[in-house]
Amino acid sequence: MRILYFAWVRQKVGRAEEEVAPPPEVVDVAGLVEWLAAQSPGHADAFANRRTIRCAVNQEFARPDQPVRQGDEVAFFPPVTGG
Amino acid sequence: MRILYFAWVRQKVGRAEEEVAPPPEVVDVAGLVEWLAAQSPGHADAFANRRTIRCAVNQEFARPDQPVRQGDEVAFFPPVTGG
Amino acid sequence: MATVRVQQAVFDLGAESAALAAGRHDIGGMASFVGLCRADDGLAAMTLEHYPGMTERAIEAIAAEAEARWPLTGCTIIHRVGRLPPGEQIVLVLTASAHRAAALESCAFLIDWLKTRAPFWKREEFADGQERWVEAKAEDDAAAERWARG
Amino acid sequence: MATVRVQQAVFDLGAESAALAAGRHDIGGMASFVGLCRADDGLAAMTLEHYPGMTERAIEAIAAEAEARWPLTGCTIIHRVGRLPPGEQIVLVLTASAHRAAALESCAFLIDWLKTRAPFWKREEFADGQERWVEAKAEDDAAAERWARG
Repeated sequence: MRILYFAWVRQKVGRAEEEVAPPPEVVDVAGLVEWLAAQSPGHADAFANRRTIRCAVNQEFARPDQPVRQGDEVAFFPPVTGG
Repeated sequence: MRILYFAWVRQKVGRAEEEVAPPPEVVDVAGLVEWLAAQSPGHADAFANRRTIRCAVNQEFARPDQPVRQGDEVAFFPPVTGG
Repeated sequence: MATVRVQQAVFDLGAESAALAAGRHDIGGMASFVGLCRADDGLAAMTLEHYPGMTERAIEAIAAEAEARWPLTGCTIIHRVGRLPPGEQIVLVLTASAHRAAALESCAFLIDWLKTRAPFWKREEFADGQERWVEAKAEDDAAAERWARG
Repeated sequence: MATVRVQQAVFDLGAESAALAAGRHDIGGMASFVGLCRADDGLAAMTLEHYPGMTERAIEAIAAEAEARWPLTGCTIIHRVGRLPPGEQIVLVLTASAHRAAALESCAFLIDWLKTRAPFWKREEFADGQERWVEAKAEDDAAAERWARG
């Protein structure tokens, strides 16, 4: 599973992307966040306030209950501020 | 008093402008319209339907009860269609 | 203070926009509207007549109203007159503000008010030689009316 | 079908507008919005980060929604990325339609939705060396929300 980070989420995690292989019990975005947050202090910091993080699965905005599976591209980022 | 005509009002009257000297009892736009309508068949035709004519006195939109006096510039035209 | 021009010549949206923004760092958004001549029903050309003198005054009054309602950093209004074939530009409204809502709303306001308060008249010529004066539209009055206050 | 571009290079409002109108005689109005970088509070520059791939898809989806809601003859959306000093253009939204209301409303809709649905993030650099990520604004959510249906 390919994970992408943007803006301050990227800065806190300390990388722009990583390949991960979460255990089988990680089935949705919420579970993936729990698992990622335990990977390093940087990850923990990035995901400290879940409500300020947005997610996209395969380049579509996703909610916490969106399923994730092997091969997905999952991105985490702050609320968008373009325009 | 200088009278200007625009668009189909100009075409019906048959001229773009004229100098007129209405009698003293012409004191407002409504009175001026009555007096002008009697000046020629073209004037009568132009002013046949009073509701489709708009007026400006000294380059400001004016209602029928707006006073007019010697030296004024008074224009008659259809509802505007610019933009 | 708005820039107002009534002219036969074509205008250049890019140049007018650049002029309004030149040297400024306080503009967050610029909105524009360009009205064009459509080739509906075999239209061959449109001729725009206006009331020289009053036209400029009326447009300046409309622009002053927009500047009173929204915090604009600039405003340009150009209206063409004369004979215009289909595809030609007719009118430009350009507004700039620190905030996008002010730029967008004032631009919509200006074109709605221009349509009902500036002394221009359009005559249409058709391919078959017919001519007719465009009649004012109730929908334009309604569009202008929605900006009424109180 | 909308034209969507995400690029570092500056864009040319006049050229984009001319391209959208070229050879057409069915456009009655074109509306544009250009967002610019303001020099508020000692801002030295803004850097725009985005999500390549998703950005284009998201903007195309937003443009498709506008084309479903309004009868547009054309639509161009260009969003810049990278480092932009004050005064620089950030985003262009350009819409064309037979009727002015469709052009104006869809233009406002597109910029409101872009602000809340396209994956861009702004980082601000200040003259004193401080940096900060711009926070999403509740007023932008409210502006986008007013276009919700039903």
